[in-house]
Amino acid sequence: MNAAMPQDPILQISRLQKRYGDVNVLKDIDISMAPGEFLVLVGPSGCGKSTLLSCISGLTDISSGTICIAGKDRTNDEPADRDIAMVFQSYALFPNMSVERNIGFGLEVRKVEEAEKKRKVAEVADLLKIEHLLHRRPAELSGGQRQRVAMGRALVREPKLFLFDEPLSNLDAKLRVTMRTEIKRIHQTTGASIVYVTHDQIEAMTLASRIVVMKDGVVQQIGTPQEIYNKPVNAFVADFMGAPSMNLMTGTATREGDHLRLQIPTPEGPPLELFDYGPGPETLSAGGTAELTIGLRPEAMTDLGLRSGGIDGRSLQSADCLLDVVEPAGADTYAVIQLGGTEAVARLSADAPVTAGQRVPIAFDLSKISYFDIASGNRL
Amino acid sequence: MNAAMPQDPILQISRLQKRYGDVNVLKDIDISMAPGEFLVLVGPSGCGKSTLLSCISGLTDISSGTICIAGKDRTNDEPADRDIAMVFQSYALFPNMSVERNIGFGLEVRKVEEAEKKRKVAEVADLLKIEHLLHRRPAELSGGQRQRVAMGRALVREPKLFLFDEPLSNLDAKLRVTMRTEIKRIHQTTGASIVYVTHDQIEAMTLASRIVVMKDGVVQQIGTPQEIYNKPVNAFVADFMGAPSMNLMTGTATREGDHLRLQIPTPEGPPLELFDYGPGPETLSAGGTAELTIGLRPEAMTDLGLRSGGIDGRSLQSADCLLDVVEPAGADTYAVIQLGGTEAVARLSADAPVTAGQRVPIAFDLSKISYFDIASGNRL
Amino acid sequence: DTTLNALFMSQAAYSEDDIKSMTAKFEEANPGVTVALEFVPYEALHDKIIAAAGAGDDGYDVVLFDVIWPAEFATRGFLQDVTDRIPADYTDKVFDGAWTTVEYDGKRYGMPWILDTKYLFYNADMLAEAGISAPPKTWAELAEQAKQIKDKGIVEFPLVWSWSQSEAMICDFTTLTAANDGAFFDEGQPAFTAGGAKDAVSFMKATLDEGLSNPSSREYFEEDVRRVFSNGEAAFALNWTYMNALANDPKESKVAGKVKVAPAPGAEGKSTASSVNGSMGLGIPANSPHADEAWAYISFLTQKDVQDNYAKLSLPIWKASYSEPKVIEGQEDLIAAAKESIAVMYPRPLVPSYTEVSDILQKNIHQVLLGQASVDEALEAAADRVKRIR
Amino acid sequence: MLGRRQKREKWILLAPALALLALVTLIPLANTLWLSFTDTRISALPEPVHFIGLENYVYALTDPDFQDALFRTLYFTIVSVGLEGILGVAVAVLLNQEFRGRTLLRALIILPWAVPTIVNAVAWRLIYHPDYGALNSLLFQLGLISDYRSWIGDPATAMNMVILADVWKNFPLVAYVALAALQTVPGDLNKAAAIEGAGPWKRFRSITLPWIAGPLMVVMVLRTIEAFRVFDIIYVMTGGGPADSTKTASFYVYQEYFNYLRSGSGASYAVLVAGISAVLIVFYYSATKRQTAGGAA
Amino acid sequence: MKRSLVQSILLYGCALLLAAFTTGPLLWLAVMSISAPTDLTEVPLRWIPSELDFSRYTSLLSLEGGNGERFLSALRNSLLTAGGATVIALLLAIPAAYAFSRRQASMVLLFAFLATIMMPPITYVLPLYSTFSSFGMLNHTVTLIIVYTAMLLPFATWLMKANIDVLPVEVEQAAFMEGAGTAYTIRQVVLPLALPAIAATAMLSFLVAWDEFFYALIFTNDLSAKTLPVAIADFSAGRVTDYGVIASVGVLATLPPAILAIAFQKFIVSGLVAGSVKG
Ligand SMILES: Nc1ncnc2c1ncn2[C@@H]1O[C@H](COP(=O)(O)OP(=O)(O)OP(=O)(O)O)[C@@H](O)[C@H]1O
Ligand SMILES: Nc1ncnc2c1ncn2[C@@H]1O[C@H](COP(=O)(O)OP(=O)(O)OP(=O)(O)O)[C@@H](O)[C@H]1O
Ligand SMILES: [Mg+2]
Ligand SMILES: [Mg+2]
Repeated sequence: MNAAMPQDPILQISRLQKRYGDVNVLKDIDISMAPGEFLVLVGPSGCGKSTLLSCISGLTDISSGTICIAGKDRTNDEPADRDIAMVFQSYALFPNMSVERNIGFGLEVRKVEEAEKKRKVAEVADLLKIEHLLHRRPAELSGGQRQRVAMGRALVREPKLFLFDEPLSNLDAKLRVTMRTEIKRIHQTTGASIVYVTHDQIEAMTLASRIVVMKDGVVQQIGTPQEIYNKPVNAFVADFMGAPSMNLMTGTATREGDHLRLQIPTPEGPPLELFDYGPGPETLSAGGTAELTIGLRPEAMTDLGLRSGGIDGRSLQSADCLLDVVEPAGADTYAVIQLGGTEAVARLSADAPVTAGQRVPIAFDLSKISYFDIASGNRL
Repeated sequence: MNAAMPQDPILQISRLQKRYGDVNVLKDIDISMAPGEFLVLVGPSGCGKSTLLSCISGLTDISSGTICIAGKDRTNDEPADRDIAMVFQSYALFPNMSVERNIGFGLEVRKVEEAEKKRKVAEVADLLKIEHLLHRRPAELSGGQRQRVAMGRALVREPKLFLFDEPLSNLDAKLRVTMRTEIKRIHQTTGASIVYVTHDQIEAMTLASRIVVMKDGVVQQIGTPQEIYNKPVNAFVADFMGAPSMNLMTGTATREGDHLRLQIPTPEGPPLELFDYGPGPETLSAGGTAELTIGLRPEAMTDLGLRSGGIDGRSLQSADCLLDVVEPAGADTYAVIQLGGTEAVARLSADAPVTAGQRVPIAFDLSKISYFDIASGNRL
Repeated sequence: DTTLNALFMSQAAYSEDDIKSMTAKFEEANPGVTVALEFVPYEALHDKIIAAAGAGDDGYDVVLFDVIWPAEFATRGFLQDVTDRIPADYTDKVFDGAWTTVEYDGKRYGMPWILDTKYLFYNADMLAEAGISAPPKTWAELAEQAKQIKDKGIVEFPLVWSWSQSEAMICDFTTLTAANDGAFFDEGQPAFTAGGAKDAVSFMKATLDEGLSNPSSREYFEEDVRRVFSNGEAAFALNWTYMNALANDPKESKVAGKVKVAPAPGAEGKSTASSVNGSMGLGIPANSPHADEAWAYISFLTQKDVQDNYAKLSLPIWKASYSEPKVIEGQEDLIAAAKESIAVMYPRPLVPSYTEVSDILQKNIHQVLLGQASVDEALEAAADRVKRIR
Repeated sequence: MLGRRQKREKWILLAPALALLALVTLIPLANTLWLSFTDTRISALPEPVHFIGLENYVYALTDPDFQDALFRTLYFTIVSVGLEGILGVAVAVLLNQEFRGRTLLRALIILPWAVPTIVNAVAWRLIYHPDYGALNSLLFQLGLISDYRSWIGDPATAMNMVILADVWKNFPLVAYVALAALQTVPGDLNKAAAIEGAGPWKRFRSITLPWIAGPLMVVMVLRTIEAFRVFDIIYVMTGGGPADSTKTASFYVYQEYFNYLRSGSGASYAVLVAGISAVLIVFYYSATKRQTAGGAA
Repeated sequence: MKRSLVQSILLYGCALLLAAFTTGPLLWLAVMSISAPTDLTEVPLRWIPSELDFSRYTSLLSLEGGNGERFLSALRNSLLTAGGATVIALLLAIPAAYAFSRRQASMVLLFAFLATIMMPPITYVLPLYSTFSSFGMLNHTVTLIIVYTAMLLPFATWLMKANIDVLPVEVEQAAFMEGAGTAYTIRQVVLPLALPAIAATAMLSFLVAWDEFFYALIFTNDLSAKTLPVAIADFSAGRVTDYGVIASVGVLATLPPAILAIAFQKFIVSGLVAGSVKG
């Protein structure tokens, strides 16, 4: 739960709490962020992502804790004094002003002189390729263009920190991909420090230098996308990240010599048996047996290993499974298998010659396995 | 563009046109549908899917053409007389009536006698497992339950034809999957004839017996999900179906003996060369050369073939490519390659040890290749 | 059975209770006829009579109308000609001033009912306190006495008038004009720009300027005058007959018993007293379907007996009444003043466009009183405007 | 989206309403127009009617009193609607803040609007009473005036006092509409402006006011049209006085009809007043059009 | 972004001022209505009555004596006209609004509708007067109901249209698909959904009719048809020296609309918002 504390953090949140009346919306948040980092906040709806962003911006008062930006304690400063910029999901463009005035609004408020302001707006417009739109009103822009203007307004002041609250969720799928690349490019060009809220996992995975996963106002895990995806600290993170999500099957593990024997019950008969030659849960001593949650992602249960002959009995093992439902979905075919008390999904190749009700061999990639405590859900 | 014409079609749309003022929203639609078929309409937003459904239902007058239902010309009939039921995206339940009255409304209007009505409603409620909800108001139901009531209202009259307009798009992701299965089950149980609009490709692929792809009021292709996915009739359909979408690269093909030599230009140097041993475009005669669009789906450009040793120089060929951007996305890693004037996306395995700027071998699955005319976009 | 709709006003003269009681007696005497009474403010009376003329059978059967309207009503046919219904011997028994109320062009359009004019009421105690023994005989004297009272600090504004922009003000103006021997028209041309009329306006303005008249007079109607006077906030007031009884009624007045009445003063060398003809008559609208019953009702209300019995708020039209003990008793000074005033009653112009003439005068005189225009300017403007009337 | 049957249905649905409106407004309107070219008078006798062309209009347009009445009406309209606008927006902004008692205050301010115009006029006439009015007494007891004043008896103040009464009754309407509009201002807009550094006044000027300008415009124009035909409050409060200083156009026409009985001439005044109203109505039309076209923005 | 103390004081100060300004005149009216007549003519005024005097209310609410009869019959006439006109206007407005909203009746027509009520009444009054006069219909409650209905109709149509516009059209389409006709759909589906809008429209209409003075002044002349506003105008101009009577009539005439307005406050907002904010 503790992130590495960078030296000279651009943003340092310590023991932050936020209550609305009796409801504790944010609980003891500690986040430290290095300059130039791209920090992505994810979590289920209502977990407090927007509230946290709002606290950082100063739009919402916090109940306790401190917020330091670029080394200065800003906990009690007005939003205007914190030298941050924010991009809203709704873009929040001023409908009655031209694009130019929208972008230059922050400078206008700060009474930056006209020529200077024009120059800066032009610079940003150039960066975002919206020079030709400067004289339009927001209502005359497409979604993507509005998104760019909103970013322009944030960029023009060259603030210390950028906050983005689901900036792409109002765009259609194709445009979202384009704008995602755009944001990545701008981050690389400007080296800005960004806190970014999203509920799109691909966005989180591809943009973040680090991801913060939250649940019910508590930070669950902070780490690089790979850490989060491959080594989720608990069942919640495992389930939350990835689509289709990780299969969390209940089974037993017994430490036998250099491996663990895993037994996962099936409804139709004998349990599925697999052997994990990795280190396994530390808590399990030699000869010990434990019931636990076994996590395997759909892409670790596939037919590809079979085709490529990669079955080695160690990291890739094969077992016959009964396919409950088969859904061809174009690029892949998903097969549902009743395993360990859940409807486990296996990702097969698109042209896998299988139908529902068949028993077929499935390759399990045990190098990708995770174990969680059944009661607490914590990684073992 | 011509679908097979089934005998005794339940729905037969001929040369249907729909204009709003000067705007031609639907252009010469011809669709024929066999009883019991599950026809899914897909297409970009605004292409006319809802309008077409509305024309079939009679809620919208058509400008020209004919609509026959179960062999009778219904072009000028009122909606009430067409023996059709419709399920709306918004469910369109009557908020002031109980679930029971909602479901029985059609029978009430038809003055079906009370006992008979009760029986039928109960039957449908049983089928949909909503017996315990009959006395509630729509406002007291969850999204999924409302969805079921809407279907109940459609089912109870046992109409000839069901129309569904994006029935699941108001539900959250998990519920959508459940209800999709539900609809599939009901279709299998009742053998109803269904026309179904969606913008969700997975829904289209998994539910449809045939898919109708539309664009700008014109039907692009009618076919089974496999036909649409593997043999799109033009670049639009190829691009539209599948996510990430098919890579459409410009290159040249030369017929040489038993194969085609494909040359796809790369920005960094010599073009990529592949050899297609399939039949290739008919229009290309021996020794002939043509510039054309080469379509390959991301899952046909991968590293898996390399690992499984499947490279046979015929359907699976390997070639070195420069990776422009590498986006690890959890289950897969997407690599962007500048190829044939486009940012081609290759789908690599999640743990592929690649970084941006590397030159790595990529396996191309030529059995999945498509060719399109550059000018018209039509499949060659 | 017949129901008569009758329209009366809810100001001055007979009270609602009086009229109800007279009506009850009529209904008693005439079984089969009932009368529905409607009371509206004087200001609305004219428009109601006009508007109801279109109401056919649902209009009024009997209306109370002011002395200034017969010309207009007759030329437009709103009232029935009742000349033949009036017994010939009435002509001599009723005051001439009363007859002018209902006559136009030699025909009678109703029966006079309220014989009224404005009297000078004064608070005898205040006068005594200021050492004044007799009420003023001329308007100049009145101003002088008022000044005396004001200077002694007995009351801040000794005079109170009904000088809101209304017909009430014109009545005061007419009284003053009569005193100064002025005229409204001379051979059809406006004559109020000079002479007595001009003097009247000048006098009105002067009393305001000198602080003798209560400045609020400019927004007062008769009822306000009565209230101010009854509260002991004025020494003199010009008002209709009805104030005599009410100002001396302890329930209505703080100065009951101190109120005396005299004819409105005259002007030195021009008149000894002044008075405006403020009489009103009862008529039958042209659209009344019950003219006979209506006439019976009018005849009843206007007959001497009835009038004599209700002579406290309004005096009878009958000459003989003024020597009836039951009329005189308790209001001897009023009767004395009345005899004098009735003799000199001055009519407002008897022209069909009187309403408009009056409106024009009201506006312009009011401007003078409010200090917005000089007397000359205002009267000239009024004359110009009157000439434009179509 | 219309079927053939539905197109026919449209007229069936509209017919009763259209018929009534034709009877009660269209025909009378045409009739008034016709009257205005004649010398018709109100009379119980059959009188000959002459077509006199534009004579009435010539008379009306050269009538200085009528011009005065028109200007007075304009003054009344502009000042009262202007004040209602300013007060309404200010109150809306206040009521949009969070504070204890807000719900109660929101309910309270609707009250003046529910007071019938006539009662409003009567109540204020009593309040303005020169001797026993609450206003004089209050100001006197607060030491704000040393002598009682005549409020509606003084031409200098009469119109403004009528306006005050009118504003009191009608500002709640504007406030309610402005409040409703304020509640649609997306919170994000103000937040964005705050982050950009804008203070409260700047935010109000640059964000809030432009946002509510549309609906505000609509209700203000609506009020303008209503104020322009003011009659009842004047009839009861001042009767047009003192010295005609509150006589408005509608009152003028009323007088021409029912006091002077010149219906032809009155009709020409009415047509002129209606003409000005028509201009305002067109203004209203374009205001709503812009409003719907531009969305809430 | 917390509020500072100064800001709080300012805020509550303004709120108090506003409360005083809006309720002050009304409270005073109420106080006058129960003050002894002599309290009302004191200089300077007594703000707190020396004794509570409810006699005016008793006399106004009893048929004995002139005031009570005048007031009560005016009240009856006002209820009849305002109520009748509201009901009929709604009956006509709902189908018309449906035509505008769902059957694409021209917006120009709707604005022509609206323009008619925006014209000053003096434009219509004389021809209406002559017409009603020639049919002998003056001084009848029915006549006022007809005129008020026409006066309310465009406004009611407009409000209803704006409110029907925002109802989900799919629900009606669903009813059509299920085989219901237009009339059945309006009755069973549209009306229940539009109930809040109907309440708002009815209330606003009622208030407008309740408030009307000009036509009532000209078209009525006695107890049988005179409405409250005209009766109040008569009361206040006549020989009433007791301001308390006028005040109590005012209070009584304000009660019904005030209760309606407070009770339906939410609807006013939604009605107005749909109407004037949406256009
Ligand atoms: N002003 C407020 N008063 C009370 N509770 C609030 C307030 N604002 C937010 N909350 C609560 O705080 C919690 C966190 O809300 P927040 O908007 O931060 O969630 P989120 O993670 O951004 O969700 P989403 O993904 O839906 O945007 C929610 O339960 C919400 O109901
Ligand atoms: N009543 C109408 N008047 C004019 N144009 C209309 C009307 N209804 C729809 N259109 C136009 O017809 C086209 C097709 O609309 P339609 O609703 O059928 O699209 P769709 O394919 O259902 O889109 P979506 O996926 O967004 O629902 C659109 O361009 C739309 O703007
Ligand atoms: Mg959020
Ligand atoms: Mg659609």
